[in-house]
Amino acid sequence: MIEFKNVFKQYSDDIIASNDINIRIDQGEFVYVVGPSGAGKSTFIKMMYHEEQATSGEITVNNFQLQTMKPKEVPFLRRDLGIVFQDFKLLPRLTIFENIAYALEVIEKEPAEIKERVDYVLDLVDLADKSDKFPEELSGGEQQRIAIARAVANKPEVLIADEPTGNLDPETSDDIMAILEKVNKQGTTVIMATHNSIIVNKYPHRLLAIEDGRIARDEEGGKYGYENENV
Amino acid sequence: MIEFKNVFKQYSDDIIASNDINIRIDQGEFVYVVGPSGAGKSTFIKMMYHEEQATSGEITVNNFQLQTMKPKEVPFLRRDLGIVFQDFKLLPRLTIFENIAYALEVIEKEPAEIKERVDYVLDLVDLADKSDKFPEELSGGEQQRIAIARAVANKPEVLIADEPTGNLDPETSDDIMAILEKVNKQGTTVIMATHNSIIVNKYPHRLLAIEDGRIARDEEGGKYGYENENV
Amino acid sequence: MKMRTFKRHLGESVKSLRRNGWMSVAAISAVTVTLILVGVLLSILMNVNKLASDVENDVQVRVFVERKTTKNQQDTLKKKLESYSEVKKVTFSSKKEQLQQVVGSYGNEFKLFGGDDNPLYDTFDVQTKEPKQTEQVAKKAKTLDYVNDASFGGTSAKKLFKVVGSIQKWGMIISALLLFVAVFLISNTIRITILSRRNEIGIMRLVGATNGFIRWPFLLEGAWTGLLGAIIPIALVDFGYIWIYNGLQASLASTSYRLLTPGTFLAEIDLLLISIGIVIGALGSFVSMRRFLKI
Amino acid sequence: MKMRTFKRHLGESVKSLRRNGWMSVAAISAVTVTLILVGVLLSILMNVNKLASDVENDVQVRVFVERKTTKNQQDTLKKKLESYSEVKKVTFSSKKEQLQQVVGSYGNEFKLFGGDDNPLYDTFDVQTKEPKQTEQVAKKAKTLDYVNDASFGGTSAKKLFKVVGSIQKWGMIISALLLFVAVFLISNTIRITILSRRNEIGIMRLVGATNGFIRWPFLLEGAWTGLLGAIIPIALVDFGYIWIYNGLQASLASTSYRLLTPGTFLAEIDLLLISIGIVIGALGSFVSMRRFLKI
Ligand SMILES: Nc1ncnc2c1ncn2[C@@H]1O[C@H](COP(=O)(O)OP(=O)(O)OP(=O)(O)O)[C@@H](O)[C@H]1O
Ligand SMILES: Nc1ncnc2c1ncn2[C@@H]1O[C@H](COP(=O)(O)OP(=O)(O)OP(=O)(O)O)[C@@H](O)[C@H]1O
Ligand SMILES: [Mg+2]
Ligand SMILES: [Mg+2]
Repeated sequence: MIEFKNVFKQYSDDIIASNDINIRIDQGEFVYVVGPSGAGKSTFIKMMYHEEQATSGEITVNNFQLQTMKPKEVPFLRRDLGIVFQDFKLLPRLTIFENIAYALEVIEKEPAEIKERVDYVLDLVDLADKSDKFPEELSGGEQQRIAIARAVANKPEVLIADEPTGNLDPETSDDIMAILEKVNKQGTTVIMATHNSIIVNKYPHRLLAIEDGRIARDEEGGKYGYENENV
Repeated sequence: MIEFKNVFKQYSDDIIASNDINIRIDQGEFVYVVGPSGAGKSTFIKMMYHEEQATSGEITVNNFQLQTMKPKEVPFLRRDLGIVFQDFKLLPRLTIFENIAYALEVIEKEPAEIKERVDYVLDLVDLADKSDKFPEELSGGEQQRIAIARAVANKPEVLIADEPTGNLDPETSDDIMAILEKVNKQGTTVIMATHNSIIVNKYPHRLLAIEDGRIARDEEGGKYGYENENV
Repeated sequence: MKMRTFKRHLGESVKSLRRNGWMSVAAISAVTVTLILVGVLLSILMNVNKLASDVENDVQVRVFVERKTTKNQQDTLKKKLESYSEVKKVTFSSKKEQLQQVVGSYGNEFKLFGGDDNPLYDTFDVQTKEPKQTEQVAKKAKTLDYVNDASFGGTSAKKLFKVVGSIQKWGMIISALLLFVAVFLISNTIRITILSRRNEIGIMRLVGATNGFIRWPFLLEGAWTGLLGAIIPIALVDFGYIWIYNGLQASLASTSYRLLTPGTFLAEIDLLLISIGIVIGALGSFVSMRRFLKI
Repeated sequence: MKMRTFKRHLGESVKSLRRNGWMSVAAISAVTVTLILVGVLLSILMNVNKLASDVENDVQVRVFVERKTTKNQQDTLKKKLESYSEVKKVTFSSKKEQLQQVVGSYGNEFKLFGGDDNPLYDTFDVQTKEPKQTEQVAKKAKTLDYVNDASFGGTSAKKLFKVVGSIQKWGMIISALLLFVAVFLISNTIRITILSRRNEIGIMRLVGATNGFIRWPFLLEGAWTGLLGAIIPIALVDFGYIWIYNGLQASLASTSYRLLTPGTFLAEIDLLLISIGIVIGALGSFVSMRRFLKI
């Protein structure tokens, strides 16, 4: 369960990236976050995993009170989350296999189990043959799929994906959506920021539209668009 | 004028990213490059500005013979090109203004002219208010628009854009397309790798489809898709 | 920490050291060069120190024996001198021998005074256990029977003590400076390599790694860097020192001066170099990372 | 290069130095610590060298004058000695004075030989311009009229020359090692900072910058790093040296030993430190960048 109460986020003097956000996302939901470039989608998402901290307001993620949690607890918050970063954030000096394994090593899984799981998710995103490559040897879309594979590897309670199909062709995007929906059916909450109107309209789910830091729309099965005006 | 003759590109042992590419793009054309993830679009594009070198074959860009050119000439090849990189490649320690100015400083423009030009392109991508920020303080889509602004800043003869709308909402993508088409009308060749089927179908131009390193389609005003099978 | 996790960290540190390529090479060679300097200078300083105290040990008490003393009485005096707890060695030197020395320094005319005309005294040269005890022993010797006088070098010995003292003091200061510099430069190099990897550390935190989990491989990598950086300095100092030691042994044989014997001395230096390398390498990593592990 | 472009590079280098924050601080402090070590040790080494040659200069020729020489003849002899090109200074020392010394070293009984019984000779102590010329001057002096004998310290002087020579040789070796270490460590530090920015350099190349255009700001930034890193060492060595110099002057006044005078000596050291900083900083950047400017 994720809950935002009166959340504000101000970056510097003038930039208010989150403006009084009140939202509740229950376990098992699938939520799109849409909105124009620079509206505050990534900020909204980053606050969930404590990369950015709210200037004021209360955020609850699973059982963590983000405003009052100790720095030491942060890693444990993140272990229950699977995150696809907008800029991928793969470790440049680890191979693809090792990058995904890393997310499992931090929770001290056994090597055999790690190997099995990594192979499984690599297969899922259809990149098993790249497991020994380094990130810079992959195409943009391949890197993005690795980021997705890493995020689902530890079977997170919540999957947070920031623009996970930005570098993927429509067909591959459909494959990724199939993975996300399957994960969601198994009980994982999925939160996905996206600009992909085709996807949003083809796979309808709850839709949050953010504009100028505000929640402009919150609609179950809403079509792509914001301020009630579809594109 | 850009010409590829029997171009092959092999990365390692097994990965053939360009497989016998023969293509000619005349000055002033607008060309989409589409294809599934990992098909070899970026590789095709990277060879044009000599970031990657062909394993065999001949590449001509403007008046440069890329296979025989001296390392010293490479900067001069690139000065006639404006490039939007798939991963943006902004300089992290320069402000937005300085990032764009850099591309003009290398050709020793005068400071006053640089200022004017940078302000103009920042206005074009609607980010004039971010000029003093550093790249990491921008949203993904904002960074992408800065990368586009930098590419058009020096009025290049050829504009090469690798997935320039991947992080942009449909409306902003339309704005960017307007810029590219305007630049194209002024005589600049535009080569744009993209997964955005809406854009491709809405603004029809010559379309190259790459699959498994081969040119699978080359069609004037073709619809998005590859292997003759539309999505 | 589970044994498995520690093994993982160890493997990770080796991997990272290899994959960082030139960065690792640069860090290791910085450690190497720093430790070579430390090794060479410390070897020299400690030997200068040793030689200085050898010089000091040359200072002795000269006891002038009354002219009309019999052989027996001389023996008694010698025993008496040897009985002092501060005394290490007593050597007899006849007035005849001494005349030779005077002749050497002041001209042949002194040869006239050979035989019974010799104006000099037989002496006992008394070596003390500690150089500084000479004054005290000389005072005691003066009061003994059969003793005409006893000298211990007086002001010139005191001056020597001062010079040796200040050489040793400066040696300590330089050694301390040197160790500080080594510690600083090694940890600073490690700091720079870690600064250049702050993005990586940020990503590790974002995918749920605890500070300890992130820190261990870096710490071990720092230790490896230090360990690898210490190998050449140790080899160089060991072989170089033994070579020089053997080379100088012949020319020092005739004197009372000796370099520090390689055995224990080199063991100490080696231990010092390797510990600076490993400890500062690891600690440097640890400290440098704190900044990036705040939240 | 246009003046405008150079100004741009200069501005860019300052900006980059500031924006690199901790990395710049780390690089500058590495230069600082290295140069402090160089400054302190070189000051000490050069003074040890100076003191060693002062000691050497104490070696002189002692010319023993025949007993029955008149005052006039002595003057003639003195003039003759002074006429040698190798000779710097000739000092007369009467046999009376010398007896005092003998009495000091070998016991009171020598007092018996006061007055006409004095077995010693009047001497001229001849200082040569170069210590090593003593042997040669002594040989020439032996052949002169009114001269009974001439000595120059013989084997002990030769031993001294050897010791001083080896102190100076080792001083040179250590200084060279030190300079090598400084050059290596500074350029290595710069190399690491540049390695950590290879991505940036890659981007610059991709947007059409020539190698020269990329290189200049880095080169200037390296020079700034060196310059800033040299400030504290220079201040420290200057003030520290003057302080120690003044402190030791009193106790050295009574001897013939002098430390190097601060004026020119410090100017030289300062120049050395600042040039190492700037030149190696700039050159280190230049060389380290070559790798990234290949294609
Ligand atoms: N530096 C490299 N070393 C090895 N293989 C590489 C390298 N760069 C790309 N490849 C491989 O070459 C193939 C083509 O990559 P390319 O980046 O050209 O694809 P793309 O069409 O741009 O894909 P995307 O749409 O995902 O960006 C991929 O299989 C990729 O893994
Ligand atoms: N670290 C930062 N410092 C200052 N301003 C920031 C920072 N990060 C984001 N911003 C600003 O906050 C606003 C919201 O940014 P955010 O990244 O949340 O947008 P977004 O909705 O994810 O956009 P996009 O679709 O382009 O990724 C933007 O105006 C951006 O410039
Ligand atoms: Mg975003
Ligand atoms: Mg690509």
